[in-house]
Amino acid sequence: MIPAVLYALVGMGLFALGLFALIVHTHLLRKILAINVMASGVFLVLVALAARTRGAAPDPVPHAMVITGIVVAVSATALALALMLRVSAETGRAELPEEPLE
Amino acid sequence: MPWLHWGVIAIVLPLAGAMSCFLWPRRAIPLGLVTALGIVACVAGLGWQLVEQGAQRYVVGGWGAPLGIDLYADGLSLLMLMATAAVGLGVSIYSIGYFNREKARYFWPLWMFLWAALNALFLSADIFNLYVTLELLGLAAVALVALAGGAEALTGAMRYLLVSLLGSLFYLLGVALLYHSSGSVDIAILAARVESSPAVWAAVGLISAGLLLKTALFPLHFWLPSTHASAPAPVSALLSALVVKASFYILLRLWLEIFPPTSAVLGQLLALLGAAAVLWGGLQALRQTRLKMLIAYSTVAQLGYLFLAFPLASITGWTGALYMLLSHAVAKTAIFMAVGNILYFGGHDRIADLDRVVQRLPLTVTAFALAGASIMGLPPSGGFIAKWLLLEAAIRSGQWWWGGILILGGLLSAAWVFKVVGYAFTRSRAPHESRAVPVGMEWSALAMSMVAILLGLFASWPLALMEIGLPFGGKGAE
Amino acid sequence: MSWDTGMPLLVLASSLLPGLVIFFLPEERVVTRTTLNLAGATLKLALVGVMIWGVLYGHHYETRLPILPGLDLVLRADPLSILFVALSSILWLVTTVYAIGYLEGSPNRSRFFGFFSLCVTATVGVALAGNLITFLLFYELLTLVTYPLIVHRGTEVARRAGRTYLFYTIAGGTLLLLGTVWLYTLAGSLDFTARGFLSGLDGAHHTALVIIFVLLIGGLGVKAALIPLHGWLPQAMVAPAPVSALLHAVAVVKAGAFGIMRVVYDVYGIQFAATLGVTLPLAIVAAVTIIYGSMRALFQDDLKRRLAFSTVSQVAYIVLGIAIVGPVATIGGLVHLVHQGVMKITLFFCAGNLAETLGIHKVSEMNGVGRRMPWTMAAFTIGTFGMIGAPPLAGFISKWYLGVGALDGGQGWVVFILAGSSLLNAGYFLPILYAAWFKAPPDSWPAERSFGRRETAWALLAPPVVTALLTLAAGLLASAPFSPLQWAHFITTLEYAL
Amino acid sequence: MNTTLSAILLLSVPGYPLLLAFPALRSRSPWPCHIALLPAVILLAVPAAFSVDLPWLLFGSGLAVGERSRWLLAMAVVLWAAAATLLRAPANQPESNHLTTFFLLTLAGSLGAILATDLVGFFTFSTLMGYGFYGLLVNGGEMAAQRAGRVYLALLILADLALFEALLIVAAVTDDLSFGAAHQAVAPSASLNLYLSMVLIGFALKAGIWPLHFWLLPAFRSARPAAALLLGGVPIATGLLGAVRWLPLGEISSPGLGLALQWLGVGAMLHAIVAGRMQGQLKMLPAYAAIFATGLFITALGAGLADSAAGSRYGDLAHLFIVSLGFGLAVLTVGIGWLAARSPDAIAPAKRAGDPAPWFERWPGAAVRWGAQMGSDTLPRLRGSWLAAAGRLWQIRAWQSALDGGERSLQRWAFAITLLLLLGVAVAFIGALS
Repeated sequence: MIPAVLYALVGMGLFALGLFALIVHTHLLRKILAINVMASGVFLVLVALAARTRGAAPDPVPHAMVITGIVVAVSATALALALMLRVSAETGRAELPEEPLE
Repeated sequence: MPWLHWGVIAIVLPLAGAMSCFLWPRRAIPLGLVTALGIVACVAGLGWQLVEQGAQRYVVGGWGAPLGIDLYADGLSLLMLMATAAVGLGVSIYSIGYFNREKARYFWPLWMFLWAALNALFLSADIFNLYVTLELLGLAAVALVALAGGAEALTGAMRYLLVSLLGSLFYLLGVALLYHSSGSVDIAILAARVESSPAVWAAVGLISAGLLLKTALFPLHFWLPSTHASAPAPVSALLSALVVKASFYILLRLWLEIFPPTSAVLGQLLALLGAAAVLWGGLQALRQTRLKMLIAYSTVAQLGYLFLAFPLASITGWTGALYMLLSHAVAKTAIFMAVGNILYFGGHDRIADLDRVVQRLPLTVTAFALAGASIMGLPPSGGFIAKWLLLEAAIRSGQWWWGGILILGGLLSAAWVFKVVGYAFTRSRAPHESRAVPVGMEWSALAMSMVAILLGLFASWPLALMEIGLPFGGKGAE
Repeated sequence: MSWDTGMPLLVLASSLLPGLVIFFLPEERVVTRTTLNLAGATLKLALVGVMIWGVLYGHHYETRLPILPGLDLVLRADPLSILFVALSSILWLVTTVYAIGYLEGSPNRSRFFGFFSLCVTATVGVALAGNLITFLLFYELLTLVTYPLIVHRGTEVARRAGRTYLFYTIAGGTLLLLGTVWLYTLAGSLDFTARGFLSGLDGAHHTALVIIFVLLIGGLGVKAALIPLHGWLPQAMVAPAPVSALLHAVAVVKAGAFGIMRVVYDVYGIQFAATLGVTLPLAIVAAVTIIYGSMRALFQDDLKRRLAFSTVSQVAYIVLGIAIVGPVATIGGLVHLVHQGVMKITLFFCAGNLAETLGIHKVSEMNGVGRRMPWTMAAFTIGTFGMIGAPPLAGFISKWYLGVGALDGGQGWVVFILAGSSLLNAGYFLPILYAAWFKAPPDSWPAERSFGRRETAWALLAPPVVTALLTLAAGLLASAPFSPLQWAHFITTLEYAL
Repeated sequence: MNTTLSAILLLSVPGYPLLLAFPALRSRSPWPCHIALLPAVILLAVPAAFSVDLPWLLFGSGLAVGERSRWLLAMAVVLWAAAATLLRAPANQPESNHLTTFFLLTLAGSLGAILATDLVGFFTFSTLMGYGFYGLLVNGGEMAAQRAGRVYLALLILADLALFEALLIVAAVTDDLSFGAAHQAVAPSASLNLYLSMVLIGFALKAGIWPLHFWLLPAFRSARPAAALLLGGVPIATGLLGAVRWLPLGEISSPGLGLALQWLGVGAMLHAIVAGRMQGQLKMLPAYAAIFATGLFITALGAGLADSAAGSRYGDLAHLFIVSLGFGLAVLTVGIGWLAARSPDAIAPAKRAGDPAPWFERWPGAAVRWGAQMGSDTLPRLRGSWLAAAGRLWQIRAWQSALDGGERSLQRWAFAITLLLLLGVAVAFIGALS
């Protein structure tokens, strides 16, 4: 029980950390990384919460979810990176303008 | 259980279509069109099945919850599927003329992919499955936005991607918490098990926040105008009509089924934000000088309407909101198509320089005006029926101020619609170059706007379909 | 579907379909367009004739189409709707002829005639509406389809006028919508019923009913141009003359006045409205509008603007007739609905003729025009005398019933309003006649077009002459069967269960 | 004579001149004004009482000729024939064409009024006569004639209003508006006095009875010969006839009103003598004679109103009086015209055209101008200023920058995500609390 809660808290911490990074950093690569950190946090929470009762075998369903989530996260990251390359090729900077282009 | 096949086919068919369009890019258009027609037929078949047999649940592959994937179809999901089919068919026909060969290669697979994601989303019966489909939807939509090329569209797409991922992660965290507290992700099981506890409320908060971000409810609409305005016209139509509605659908579903019944204050909060969206979006729309930006802000306002139903919590109110969603989907598609035509024709979308476009593109302007009538809620149109139902619900529940917001929002939309139509009649100072618009594009815009009008004349059919499985008959009916 | 249920739809379709076809006609297909227009108008007239006969002999023409659970789209021909339908279909035919002449050779005619037909369709829909939601539907449709007609010329002025028009009418429509929904939540029904359907409601709802009445009348008053909601009407006269004629005589302002009739008689019921105490304020608003409109007309030099303010004043007569409780005043209001239409359309036709033939737009340019265009000005003269209420013209009959009805209903002050208004009418119309007939014509007209020996084109001349004759006939033959007056009597016996 | 024929004949007395009033319908006939009189002449020639009911006309109307109206008709025919002869003098000009139209309209009105059997019919014809006569006075005339016409017209409208009110009073008590029925219905009604005063004011204005004779003097001063000849026989005679027909003489006794009328009549006669002496213009003689004669008429009418027995006898006499008045004034006018033609010096020149407008014209003008200032200009100006204020409000930079700034701050990442977090926390908090 104790390790599971710890994992969950760490997962929450990763989520918060990623959120902070997503807000603070302007470079797109950092933002993408931040999103990935957040995702890892969520996965950690999921895995941790799978241990629902002391001693019993962990619930397999969250694990299946995490695997699916990782697949999704990987493809999303791939798309994000491709898009970032295009953006930096087009604008010369790998950053988002603070205000939309007029 | 023959109906299952319809539901599953409605998901598999667009996936297959996407694959085949990707493999044979030269044949993308006919392949895509055939797939589109097939999906429409599937949805019709599913509708017929539901009318005959009532709401249906299907266990894919024979593994039940919690491990297997369940599909569930009732009136609510059927309506969403039908809206998707109608808009999808229209956009498919429209995009034949809109995209050149190079763009069409990418458009069709992505669009079929998007369609598959939408159909799967509306048929999903568990909240994790909803997460997956939501992500698929987001990725496809981002790719479609980027299709326009150019700095504006690419940064728009990038911003959209980040927002979409962020929203999904919030949602997923909420799902994790919900699973932790009740041990299931199946909506029906959750509905029975959920109790009011801090963990559940944290989950509700996370899920709502994530979905509101994706639905672009004021003040979280910051990403929507630039994204919707920079995408190609058919894509803008899809985004405004369907993609933002998908996350609203999830919210609605969860609200009706899972969220603890004591969420009256939350309902008021949502409606407050919705009212702010109606007014803020309306005002910002009125101030825009570019047509697509204007339409995008109008979407912000229209999304606000949907949230006005939450505090009313009556069948009439939910029906009204759903009808608003449906008619807005159709009408906004028509408007984006019309704007796409104008852009295609004149190469720009400055409102003051529309330059007698009413004479040169009469069908397009008609489409714009008819769809605009639906957006502002003039009879006979779907928007009117929706407004009527929402007003009725507001007055019946004694919360007439939400009715006042509806009225004000209608006036603001009328102001921008007629601002545009007025300039369409006048001559601009400098003459502009123009190129001919393919006939199919003009007619599909007109056809979509006619659907928006017909939704007002034949409202009893969609309303009867909504009753299937009594999606609003549960907690919402109190 | 039997004939009786299909009839209202047929009447609508007789202008809707030609309108839709005309939209897609190329600009140069003049003959086809003209034929379609005239055929549609004639067919509608014939159908309306059949319906008049049928209503007299107890046929029940009704079409129902469910739109919401418990709410139908109802088109029904009762005597009141027949009155309005007959008026609009007759005047549509005449105005179509006029518009064909007026717009000869000008651009965008297919668009114009398309919307023109739709405008009449919406008006007929307003007339045939069998419940408030159907009424609302066509009422808003009317707003939409008249807008392109007002901005038809595509000038900046026209765009602004259109904007003002929409600002007023959309806001009005919104009020109407609010009132309708509220009413529905209270009463659970919206079907027009002779003598109203609200009197059975619980007394606790009476305050709400008064507020709803204000909302409904506010919404309808915009189109009926009751002050202070009249601001759009004088601006809307930038539209081409046939449009002004249709707007002022048949379509828009009449839809408002007709709606007030429906609300007072068939939703609230006049007796119940009197119990609620809402009729007297309505009568006062109408009276103020009558005087105010006439006062403003007195100082307009632009002919069409003067006519527009005159409309403001004259349509309020109808409202006044509605607001006075009693069968005689009701007859006055009903019959003025028709009479005002016929007279005002004559005046607008004539104003259009002057503008089109001689380029005259202002009253101060009208010196001696009676010699150059005697037929036009003769029709104009009949129209103005009708407006003043001189016997034996149509306006006299209306004023007569309004006056007698006012005495009958114990509202003696109304008689003085009528007298004052007649005086003001004379004040702003007779100087025009004086200038036209007795002053010497100028050496040259602002922009004269020659039509050979005739004073102007046939298609421009015949309509005002016909409507002037109708003005005369409506007054002279008021007691003959099928006259507007007799039909108004017929309606009144139903509304008051005499 | 069978009824159809008599009906046609009666209808054609006013109807034929009306038809001929359309220029197109008389372009071929050589003497339209004389020909128009033919039906009336035939009617006079057949010595029988005719009547025709026209239930479809207006509110149900009728025409009839009887013993009394026969005399009036005869007088009218003679006067109109004479006037028609005078009218023919100017050659074929557009003015004369117009003049003929107005002449025929007036003729129709005047003959119709004599034959009318009900209040509305009489009202209609006398209104037609009035407006037609206005045209006759003004058409192609000098400034003075135009002013006279203007005054006449204004008073005509006022008179019609008064009579309309009187009609409404009758209609409120009875549906049958023929003279006899109306008299019987109105005599016992509560608004009898209002009715009497409205009728008297209306017809006094129409006939130019002192002290409501504003139009009479300018009209006599400026009218062309044909119109001058008709002044006595047409507007004045029709006005007086109206008073006789409309007042329920013999049905009521109203001593107070009767006495007042008698005093008014005496006053009128005195005024005519004194003012006529002071004026000293020969051309104005018929005008003062008319004032005198109508004064006499009013005196007698007063006597008739005061006592119902006298009233019923007076009714007969009044017709004869009107006939002789019409003839007398016509003869006087023609005679003076003849004198004037012989020795122009005998008639002082009329006042010059540039003279200031008389008081009764200046005051209403001023009132109208005041009304324009107060009533109709202020409201639009108010609205205009309100609109301008609203426009300024919209243009104020604060609004613009608030809208712009608000949107811009919403577009920032940090801000948006903070809001998102807050929203989530708020939802969780609210939910956990409730």
